[in-house]
Amino acid sequence: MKRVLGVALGILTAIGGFLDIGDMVTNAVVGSRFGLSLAWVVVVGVIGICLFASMSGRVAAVSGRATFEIIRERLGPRAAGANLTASFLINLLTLTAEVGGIALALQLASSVEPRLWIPVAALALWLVVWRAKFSIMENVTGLVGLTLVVFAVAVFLLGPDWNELADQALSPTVPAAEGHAVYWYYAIALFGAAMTPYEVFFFSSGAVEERWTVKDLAQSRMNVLVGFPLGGILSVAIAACAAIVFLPAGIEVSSLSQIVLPVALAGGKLALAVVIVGIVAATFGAALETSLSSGYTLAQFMGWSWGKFRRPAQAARFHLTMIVCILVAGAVLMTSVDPIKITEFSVVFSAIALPLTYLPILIVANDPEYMGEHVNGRATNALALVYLVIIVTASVAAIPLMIATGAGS
Amino acid sequence: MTLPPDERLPGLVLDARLHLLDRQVLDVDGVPVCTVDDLEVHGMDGSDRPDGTQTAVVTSLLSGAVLATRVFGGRPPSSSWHRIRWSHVADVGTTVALGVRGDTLDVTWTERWVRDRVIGRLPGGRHDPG
Amino acid sequence: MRVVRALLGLAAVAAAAGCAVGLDATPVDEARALTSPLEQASSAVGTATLAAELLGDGRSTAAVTDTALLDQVHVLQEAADAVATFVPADRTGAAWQADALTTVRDAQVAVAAARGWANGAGSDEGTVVAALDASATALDDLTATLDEVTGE
Amino acid sequence: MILGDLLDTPVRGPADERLGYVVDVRLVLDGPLVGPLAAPRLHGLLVSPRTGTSFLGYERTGVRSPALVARWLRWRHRGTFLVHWQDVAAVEPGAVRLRDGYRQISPDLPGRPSQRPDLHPAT
Repeated sequence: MKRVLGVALGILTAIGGFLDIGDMVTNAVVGSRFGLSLAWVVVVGVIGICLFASMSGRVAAVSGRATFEIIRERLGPRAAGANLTASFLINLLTLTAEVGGIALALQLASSVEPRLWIPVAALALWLVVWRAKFSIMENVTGLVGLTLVVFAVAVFLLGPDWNELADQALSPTVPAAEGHAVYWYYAIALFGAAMTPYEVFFFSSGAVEERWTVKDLAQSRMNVLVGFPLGGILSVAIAACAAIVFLPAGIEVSSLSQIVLPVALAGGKLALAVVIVGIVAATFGAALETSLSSGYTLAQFMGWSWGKFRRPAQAARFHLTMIVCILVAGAVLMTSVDPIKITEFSVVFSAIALPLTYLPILIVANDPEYMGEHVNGRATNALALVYLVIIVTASVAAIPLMIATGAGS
Repeated sequence: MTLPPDERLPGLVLDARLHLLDRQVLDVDGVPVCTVDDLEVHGMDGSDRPDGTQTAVVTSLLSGAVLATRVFGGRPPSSSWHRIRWSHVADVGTTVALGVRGDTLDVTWTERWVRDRVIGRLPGGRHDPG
Repeated sequence: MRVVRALLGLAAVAAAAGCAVGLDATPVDEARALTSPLEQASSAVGTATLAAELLGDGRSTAAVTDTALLDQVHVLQEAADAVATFVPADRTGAAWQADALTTVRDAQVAVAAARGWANGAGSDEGTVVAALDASATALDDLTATLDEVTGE
Repeated sequence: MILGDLLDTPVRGPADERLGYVVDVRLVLDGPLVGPLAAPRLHGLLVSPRTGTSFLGYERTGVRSPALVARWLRWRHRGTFLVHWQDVAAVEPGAVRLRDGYRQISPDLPGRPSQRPDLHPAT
């Protein structure tokens, strides 16, 4: 049992990072418009986040230093400050979207207007951040979030034409109704949704919270190799559900309520209940990750005391940051903005800001002063350089594509 | 072109930017205090503007307002510097370790203010997470 | 550097947009401008039909179907706005616009009726689904007419 | 003086020629013993002929990986040298001036601190 719970950090990070509101919506939109012809991006994203998270987890375990301390130290205050500003805003945007996502998921369960759920969701979020132990938080949300496996089950129950799905996934072509620019815009959005920087901030800070050391390196690797591929498989399953049910009917996904319909079609009320529980857990997990990440990034940049393992009074500015962020997110949502729209922007901005977070980790993972004998091997570095090129390309291409396609419309 | 090597030096060598600036400062209990935002330098005679004619040493780590000027340029008035005297520094590794408790230092006043005025007053703020 | 590139991209797009406005709209452009909201409406009606049928088969809960229908009401509102704010260049365009407005409004009525049924207000599943189907057919027919013009 | 006054400042030779910019300041812990550690003495300035940021440290340490990043940063900072503090004639706002007959020295770190436990104070 301890072994099973040992990968909880990876599962929570992946469930909250991969299957947050942004990912669920982006994958379903992509599935309904492009079938599985963008599934390869999820594979690229999963390998990338595995590589990136395993480096930051290793740095955290060996040196005890979390990601943003390293970003500040290697990039200096100016570049790191720019990265902090971007990461913090993206994080706040994502937190807002997640709190909205919790409210939307609760609306599916209750048909009560999301605006009424927002204060409840925000308060619950703060209570967990304020009082719950880190290990309880990650185990509960991670395990409950696992119910999203029902998306994968639904794909089988829907009895799709497997040849056609395999064909879409393995020999991807741009569908006739869509332009190339839109295709690549969504490729970047999916990539950004898979490799959101907050996952890495959370994972590396979580490793420090759990006091991982060199002895836990194997566990860190397990966490990465179990959690993220699982998240990736479930993202593809969400896209597949949409591709099976919506693509032939010419239906375009624009809301969370549509995402659960294929599951209801496949498995009836029971499956529907399970998937709603899963979505609430996943969006709640992602909201926890993003609120903690907002505290982690700012506190680590400024050198403040941080961490849930301390009493709130022992990490006062860290907790104050999170309280302010949760309040801002709630206030923004009360203006009735659409969380789905917010999430679409936040995944693309994630892709833009990624290089500034990725490069320092790559460099420190090679620095023997931090890592001793645990520096990157040759194979890791070769792969890491390939990803450096991919990440920089995606970052540079994102804004022109966003403008040229009117954000994918 | 190969340059002549430096003589073997009799003490630990640190490059300021590489090894000190922007490093995390931890107090004697391992609690984060601040980051090293800048260093203050004095001549051996106490001069504030030393040059090569006399030995100059680092006297304090600085934190606080000097961060903003390192980001945006300019120079902060010395009244707004928060100093940690070098005599408090116990070790320099991947972090800078102090030999004193962070609470006794000026630089943590905002942390103490937020704790005493806000976080410590909220219910449960002074208890271990349950 | 990235900023420079983004600005160049922005300038290029702005120039392109400026040209597009300056040109006279052809019937093909007009038909295209109307197809997009019609497709949106058709997607909404499709979703509504699926949600209603799932409730009828006992595979979905009232809350989920209600939420799905509500979301589609919003989508239809967007489509209706897009059609209503369209400025036709000639009589053919005006006729297309009138047809499109009627069809989208019919779709709104059908989805609203479905939502009433989902919340237990009169009617029955057969009538509701039949109305949605009729609306879907009308939307498809009009889209097909416009597609002939655009040649897609 | 704070280090911020030195870092990124243009460096000029005795004949007012431009030599580059201060990218880092080398300190040696052999000053007066003021606490558990000796005070860091200003040993010299690292001068890079091009402006820019040298923080990644590749041009001074033995780290060679990841190869692409390391090679690019080394290339950007080619020609970086160390001058001793004794060779600094004046520190003015906006310029560091070197004295006549200053010497350019290899910028390599004489030994990484982690490899020189003999230099850590006994604790």
